[in-house]
Parts: sequence; structure tokens; C-alpha cells
Amino acid sequence: MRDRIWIVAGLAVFVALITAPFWRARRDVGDLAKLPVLTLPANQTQCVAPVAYMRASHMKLLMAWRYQVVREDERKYVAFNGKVYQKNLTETCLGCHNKEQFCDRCHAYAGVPSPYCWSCHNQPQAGASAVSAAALQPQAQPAPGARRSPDRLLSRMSGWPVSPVPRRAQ
Amino acid sequence: MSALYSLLAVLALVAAGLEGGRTGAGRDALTLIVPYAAFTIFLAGFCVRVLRWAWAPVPFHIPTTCGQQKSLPWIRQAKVDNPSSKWGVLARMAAEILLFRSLFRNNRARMAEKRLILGESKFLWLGALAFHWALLLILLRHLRLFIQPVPAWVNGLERLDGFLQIGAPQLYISDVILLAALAYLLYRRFRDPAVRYISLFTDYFALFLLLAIAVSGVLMRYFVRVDVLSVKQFALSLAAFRPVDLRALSPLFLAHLLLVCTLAAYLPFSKLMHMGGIFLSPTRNLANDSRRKRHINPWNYPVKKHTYAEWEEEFHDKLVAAGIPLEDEDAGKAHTD
Amino acid sequence: MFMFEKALEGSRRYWIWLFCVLAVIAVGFVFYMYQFNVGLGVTGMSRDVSWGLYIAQFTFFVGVAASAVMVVLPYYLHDYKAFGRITILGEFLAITAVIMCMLFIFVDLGQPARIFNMILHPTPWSLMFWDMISLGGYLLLNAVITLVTLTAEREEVAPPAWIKPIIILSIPWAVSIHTVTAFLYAGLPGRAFWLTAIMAPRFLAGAFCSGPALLILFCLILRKTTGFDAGQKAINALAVIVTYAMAINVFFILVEIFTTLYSRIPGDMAPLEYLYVGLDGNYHLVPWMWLSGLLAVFSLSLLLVPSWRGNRVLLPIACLAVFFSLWLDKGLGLIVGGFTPSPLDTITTYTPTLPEWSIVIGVWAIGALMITVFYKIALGVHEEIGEEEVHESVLVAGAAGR
Amino acid sequence: MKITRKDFLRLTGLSFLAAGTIEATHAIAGRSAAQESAPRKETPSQTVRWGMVVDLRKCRKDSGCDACIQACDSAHNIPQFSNPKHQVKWIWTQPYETVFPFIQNGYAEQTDAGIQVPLMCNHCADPPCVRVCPTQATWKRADGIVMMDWHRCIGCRYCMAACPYGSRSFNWLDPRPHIPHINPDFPTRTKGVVEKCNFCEERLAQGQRPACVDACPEKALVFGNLADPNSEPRQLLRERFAVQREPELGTGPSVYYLV
Repeated sequence: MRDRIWIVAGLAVFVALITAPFWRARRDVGDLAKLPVLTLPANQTQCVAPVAYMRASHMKLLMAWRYQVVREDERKYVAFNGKVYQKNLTETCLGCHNKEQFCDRCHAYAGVPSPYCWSCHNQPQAGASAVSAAALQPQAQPAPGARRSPDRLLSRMSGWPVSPVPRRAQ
Repeated sequence: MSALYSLLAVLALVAAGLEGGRTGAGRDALTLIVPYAAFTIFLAGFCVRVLRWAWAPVPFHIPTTCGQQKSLPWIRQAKVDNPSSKWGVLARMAAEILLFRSLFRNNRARMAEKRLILGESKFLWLGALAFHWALLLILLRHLRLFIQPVPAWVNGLERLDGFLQIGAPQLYISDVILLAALAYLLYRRFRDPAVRYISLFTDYFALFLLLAIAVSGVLMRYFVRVDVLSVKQFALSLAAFRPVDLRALSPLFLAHLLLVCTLAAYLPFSKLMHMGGIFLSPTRNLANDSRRKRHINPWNYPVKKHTYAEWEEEFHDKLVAAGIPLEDEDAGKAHTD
Repeated sequence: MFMFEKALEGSRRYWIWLFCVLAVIAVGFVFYMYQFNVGLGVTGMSRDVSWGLYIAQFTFFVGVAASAVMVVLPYYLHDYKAFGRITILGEFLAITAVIMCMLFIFVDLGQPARIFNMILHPTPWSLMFWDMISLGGYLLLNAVITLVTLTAEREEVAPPAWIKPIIILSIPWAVSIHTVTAFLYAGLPGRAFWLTAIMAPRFLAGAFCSGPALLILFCLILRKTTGFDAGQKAINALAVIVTYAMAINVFFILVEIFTTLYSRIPGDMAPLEYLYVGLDGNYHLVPWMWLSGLLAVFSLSLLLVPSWRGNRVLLPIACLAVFFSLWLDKGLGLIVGGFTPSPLDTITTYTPTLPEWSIVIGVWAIGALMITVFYKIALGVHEEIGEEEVHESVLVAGAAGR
Repeated sequence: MKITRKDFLRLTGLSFLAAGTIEATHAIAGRSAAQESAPRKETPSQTVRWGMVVDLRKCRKDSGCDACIQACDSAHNIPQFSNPKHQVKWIWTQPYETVFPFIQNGYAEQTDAGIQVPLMCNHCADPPCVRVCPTQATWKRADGIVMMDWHRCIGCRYCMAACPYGSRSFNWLDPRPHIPHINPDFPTRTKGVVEKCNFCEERLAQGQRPACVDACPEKALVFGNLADPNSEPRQLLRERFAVQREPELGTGPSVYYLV
């Protein structure tokens, strides 16, 4: 009986904690649906893989490149559209993308702590040649060719091509 | 049988999540109606259950105790296991909630060499502790999707959890622990005939549901990647009550979402309410001071009494007339006889 | 974890001791975080002396771990009953020492976050891989053995039959952990000081005197603090083991010294000169190595005389001398000597720094914590069994005393 | 998805024990397992084996010269620590008598005494560092280069103990603040990993010679394919007396010195 006050208070605290994201969201309702403003490359329209794949799985590609370059001495990457790239974080990736305005902003938004890549890998001296700022809008449709992916179940689950990364990659 | 039915139920949920997003109406249902409905049911149901417990009468202190009660000064009291003060109760509840103290005492009886042996059985405690702590860590980590900007402590938790540099995205230790603990808890239900006998549909359903949630989450993180940006945008838009329809949300994510919503909506009606109930266990959250302090039932109404003496006085004359001995007058006589 | 509640009740003295140990661990942890953030540059190690106190301590405690075999073997293979009460103490000492070894390896890693690469990329041609297997296996064996035997003792039933082969397996396994650890060093070209076939035997001899010496000291401490009596017969037998092992250990060292000095190969002589007489004006370790040698001679002279060996005052002194002598020899000289002079004939002095010592002492404190808790559990189970058998009045008196 | 499944299997460790045992028996049988990175001797079929010949007579002419070291340091972001204990060296010099102690005889004219000999990783045919590395973070490539994977190194420093030439350095501290000018095209290292000369494999991949070879004003460093009898280093080795460092250890260094 005398404890009811404490129980109700505890319940109130619990409800407040659980609904905290809602209260926070009400406070800055204007900004929320906005995705981070990312500086996209000005001189390129196509990344080394479809955007949808890169957005979800760029880390897999980077790990595969890392393994192939360092351990297998394979440095050429033939992209899905036949273009050939150097497997090189600093020159190829950062040649187009700016770390602070691209990588870091997205990572901060998604709450992914900065990976340990940067404790060794450098940014190119000139910096990215990008100028156009654009909010990244989610793609309405998976990239073309998604349904042609060999692994149908996984493709269905993810909604886009599962792996343009060569199979031998680690 | 109940295990099979609950597995089928969970698989049906998974299938609904995977396939439900094909049509516009299905998407709306999965991304809009289900989350809000589930959250409402969870919140309202949780509050109702806790409040009903709060209004249940607990007139007396009835703690179960496991140690020496407070007694004579030279006898050492088990201050936590048998608390006599508010602080002792607090410590006891903390040990219960954070360390599962009661489960730590779990025993297993068996016959060996023609006698009953109460042996230790700590694996349930270990599995339960590992599961609950890993789940808490995972829930807190998910805050990165609901709060913008992401609080530093959430990032800190992620760093700690992903301390081991295994793969990219980095392996979370809590994911491994959660899956291992759930697998063990399920295995335990199947292995022990006694436990299997008392296991019901709901016991398996909760386990399979949690397992399905964990597996779908692990799949999304490590194997079938989803676009975290859209997921976060979707979560924030839900929180702001301005839901956006995102075609980029993958079927696997919808399945994960549906499973989580099911868990939330199911929780108030299930044994999973021990989440709130543990705080209200009267055998744990009261001090054992019944022998030192008089606990009066607070809602005792004044009972109308009619004592024998009053009755005798009322019928005094009739009793005398009938020759029945009176107590107050004859009492002395009887003694002297 | 198991029967852990025995460790949760104890006298005020017990809790004060635990608190002190925890405080030391906390200090060590703070220094480890410092090292983790800044790098191993906070230690005294260098490009030339690239292993130091951590690896040396690891090597020494592998020996302590392996020594459990010296009580397990007589008890299980030769049915030497006097060791019945202390086998569990030996096995707990092994568990503690192996965990300390793993911690010393962990704090020595430049990239501790990648430790699982050892398992993700198993490399059977690396001795480090086999060291991981042998240490991990030994830990597992001893954990299972102690758990099963102690549980059986507590439940007053005979241990299950399947534990016997596991106990027997743990005997060669104990030999393997120190052999593989010796092979870590002995298989390297260009490190003349380590390139010797007698390394593994010497390690084992050192292990079989330092470990039992520590066990004797623990038994004596337990007798003082808890009244637990290992039995004079057991302690005497352990002392004999220490004596023989120490004699063999000293013999092996002398054999090494002879081979090197008589052959007079400059590259082989240089590390010995550095350790025992100083090289090119570097006398850094000379006093410590001579102290180790003197302690060895001193302890041997005490141990070799039967009446002194049985003496309650002289025995612990001899054991301390054995332990400290080997600690200096293996826990300091062996590693630094292997690296000095460097392949390019330079001498870099190695002096452990304050953070390094603090981390090492922190790991010791973790060891002290573990051994306290383990022994508390073991003795708690003994006591519980004993209590049920004694007269009730004694029981009441015992409870009141506690 | 084969990749991730493989990773997953490795994580669970189910395949690990079985594979480990098989490989172990191979290793013990002396066949040293897996072709990819096991320590092994030069095979006859090898078509490329990179090697270096150092002409000490040419190098000696300009004993104050450190062009090769400078070139390497700036190409590979080598930190410059003032404390000698923390130094990182890929190519460095050491007095002749400490490098080749066996050549001293006490009576011959000490023509070479006191000169500085450039030293680097020998890229041995049978490298002890590769043999001891517990994670295959260092391994031998088909073209003879002893490579390092700084992503995988756990910093146990076993390779440093195993190398009989002192060719390996450890990052005792974060190197970045100690690099005078960062070359963005080559990664720096993180604290806690071992590193050493890589024969400029990143330049070889682009068809260039190692930085030190290009930088030497006297052309005292000659780089080429030791497996090709007509290569420049092979011609030099035919014509002149050459020594390796500590050949008696059986490591088979790929760096030769013309004395």
C-alpha cells in the first residue's frame, strides 16, 4: 500500500526511458527524416559497384580488396560494368570521396564508430575533387541486375545483388 | 509437440515478414500499423500488469530467506540473504536483478550410490546471466538507430563490444554470447526430460522468437547486409510520428521488425513479464522483520466484538433462572472447591 | 564459479586480504590501460631486446603450472596416499599459473584486439600455435579434473570412472606445456644462448623445483591461517622432490656453462659473459645472476641435509631461496640473455619501467586472488565434509568460531 | 556468399581442429603444409626470385651518403624516433666488422674495416620469421619476397626473436607523430605491429625498381631476378666474390654483398 507510490514512480521512469526516442524526436522533428548531407564526387557518376551495394556492403568490398592486394598481389578490380580499377583505398576510394564529408558523416549518422582503417591509411594530398553536396536519398529500386544474382534466396532477402566481390575473397 | 507448434508459429512470422512487403498494403501494415500497434500494446499492457500487481494486497512481510536472521548480537546475520533493513533489501534486490542470486542456488537432485544427492547446477544460471546481459547490451546498442545525434556512450558501448578486430563489420562479442546462451537454453529444455515435461508452447515460443530475432539481426549485420541508413531513417521517422515509406528496407529487415514487434506485443501477456515482475516479488523485496516489528494489515476494519462476559451480562437473569452457573460469580467458588 | 559460495563467506582477515589484492589489480589495470593507449613503448623493451619481463614471467609460470604433475603423478600412478590431500591444491595452482601465463602473453601483445587471429588463422608450423594448444588444453584438463573430483568429494561419492584417464592424460600434458615453451626459444637460429637441446629438460627441472617449492610455502601458510594440515609426510616428500629437481637444475646449468666456456665459440660465450661477468662494460644483470646462483647453492645446501630439510624454519627459507633463484634465472636472465648481444653485436640494456612492473604485479595479484579463492573453495569443501562427521558439539563450536 | 560462409565456418571453429590436425601432420612430416605461405625452400620451377646485390666497393666511395635510407624512409613513412630503443629501420647501415665478423683475420689489411654496410631484410629462401609467425601475418611470396600483413599482425614479436639479422622493427609507439612528412600513397603503420623492408613490392607492382636502388648515386645497389641467369645481379655474382650474411644458418638470404 505504502509502496504503491514507489511502484508507480518506477513505472513512470521506465515509461519515460522507453519513450525517450519519441520525446527527443518531437523536439527536433524538423531534422529527423533528413539523411546526412554527403559530398558526392563531382567528376564521377558511378562507383566501383552499384550504389545500393556500396551503401550496404562497402566494408565487405574493402576487406576483399585488402586481402587480395596484400596477400595475393592482385591489384586490378574489374567492376560490374567492365571498368578496371586499382584496388586502393587512398587512390581509388579517396580519389573520389572525401573522408570527412563522406565516410565520417555517414558513419556518424549510422552510429558506426570510425573504423581502424584510418590509423594507417592516409588521405590523398589533393583531397577529393568533389564539390556537389547532395542528400543521399534511398533508392526506390534495387540496382539493375539484382534479380540475376545466382544466390536467389539471399538476393530475395537483401533486395539487391549480393556479392559483386570475387568469390575467393576473404 | 508444443516445441514444433511454436517453431512453426515463429517460422510463419518470419515468412510473413519476408513476403509481406511485396504489396503496398503489406508494406504499410508491416512498417506502420504493426510497429505502432505493437508499441502501444507493449506500453499499455506493461503498465496495466504492473499497476494490477501494485494494487494487489501484500498485507504482511513474507520474504523467503536463505541465511541467518537478525538475532542476538553475537550471532552473525546474513545481511543480504536475510535482510532486516531497507539497505539490505536493496542489496538483495540488486543481487537478484543484476546477478540472478536465486538462480545461483539452483540444485539438481539425483540418485547415486543409493542415496539422494543435491548437486550443483550452475549452467542454467550461467546461461541465463549471459543471455540477459548480452540482450541488454544489444538493446542499448540499438539506440544508435533511434537517437540522432548518436550519444557518445552508445558509440563507446559499440567500441567495447566490437573490441576484437574480427572481420568487417566487426564482430560483436555480445552477438556470439547471445546466440550461444539461447542455443544452450533451448538445448536444456530438450535434453532434460523433467524440464521437457513441464515446457509449454509459451516456453518454446519465447525462445524461438528470441532466437529468430537474434539470427535475423546477425544475418543482417554480417551476411545479407541491409542499408543501415534507410533503417535509421525509418526508425527516426517512426519516432517522430512522420513515417516515410522506404522501398530500400529489405525483406529481411521487415522480418526482423515483425519479430521484434511480436515480441513487444506478446511480452505483457507472457511469462516474459518477469522483466517487470522481478521488482515486485514479495518474497524478495521485503525485509524479514516480522518478529521484531508488528505488521498490521492496513485495511483491517474495526471488527464488531461480542465477548462472553457481555453475553453473560445480557442474559444474566435468564441464566440464573435456568440454574446455569455464571462464570464471573462462580469462578472464585470453583477455585476454592 | 562452481562451489563459489564457499569463497563468499570468510573472516574479516580474508576480506581485507581480498580487498588489498583487488586494489593492486586495479592499479595494474590502470597502468595496462595506459600501455594500451600509448603502446608498448611505455615498457623498457626495445628493438634489440624485444621481449622482456612479460614473456619472462610467462615462461616462469608455465613451469609453476607444469609442476602440478609432481603431486598428481605420485598420487595417481604410484598410489602415494600422502599426496591425497594436496593434489587438489597442486591442480588449482596449475590452473592459476596457466591463466597468469595467458595474461602475461596478452599484456605483451602489441595488438591485443587481434588475439583471435591465432585461432582464425591457425598456423601449425609456428611453435606459438602449439603453445596455445598445450596451455589451453592443460587449463581445460585441470579445470575439468578439479571440478569433477571436488564435486565428487563434496557429494561424498566416488568420482566417475572417466576422470581417471583424463588425470593420466594430464601428466604427459604437463610435461608438454613446458617442453613446447622451451621449444619456443630453442628452435631459433641466431640466438646462441637459446639454441640448446637441453633447454626443455632444463625448463622441466626448474619447473619441478620451483612449483613444489611454492606449493610447500602455500601448505605452510594454510597451516598457519586456516589450520589445514597437508600432513608432514606430504611436505617431506615434496621437499625431497624439490631437492632432486634443484640438484638436476643446477647440474643442467653447469653443463650449459661448461659446453659454452670450453668450446670458446665467441658467439655462444657472449650472452653468458654478459650475464655473469659483464660484456663491454655492461654489468647490468651480473649481480642478479650471481644472486640467483648463490641462492641456488644456498638452498641446495639446506635441502641436501635431511634434518635441515625437515626443519620447520629452514624448509620455508630453502623454498623461498629456490623460488627466487629460479625466478631470477628464468624470469629475467633467460630472456634478456637470449637477446644480448643483438645479432649485430650491440648491447642494449633492458630495465623494466614502472608501468611494466605495475602490470606484472597486477597479474601476480590476479594470481593471488585466484589462488586464494580456489583454496578457499577447496578447503571449504573439505571442512563441510569434515563437519558432517564430527560430533555435534564440535560443530557448534566451529560455527561460533567462524 | 561463399566468402562469408567460409568466414563463418572459421569463426565457429568447427573446421579448425580438423584442418589444424591435418596441416600439423604435414608440418611435422616436413612437408610444411599449405602451398600459399608455408616456409619452404626455393623450388626449381620458380621463375622469379627477387634479390639484391650490394657493391660495397662502390658504396664505400661515399661513406657519408645515406640517399638509399632517405629514399626508403620517405617512401615508406618510416618514423624517426630519437630514442634508439624505439627506432624503426628498413634499410640502415652498420660497421663492416659487426656485419661480417667471420671475415676478420687480424693480419690481412683491414681495407674494409670501419665502412658502413647497408643492411635490410634478406628475404631469405627459408625465413625463420615466417616459420614462427603464429598468424601468417608474415609469409613468403612466390617471387621470394617475405611479405607482411599489417592488418593481421598481433604484435607478439616472435619474428623479431627469430630473425638472425635484426631486420625487424616493432612500433613501440604510434609512429604517425614521428613521421616528418607523410607520403599519402603508402600507409603508415599502427602502434603494436612489426614491420620491415618489403623490397618495395608496391613499386615492383607498378614496374618500378625499389626506392633505395633508384636513389643510389653510385648504382651500388643492384636489384633483379635471381632466378634469371641473365639478370644483372646474376651477372655480378658470376663475376665477383660475393658474401651473404650468416649463410651458415641455412636461411638463404637474397641479399648479396660484393666485397
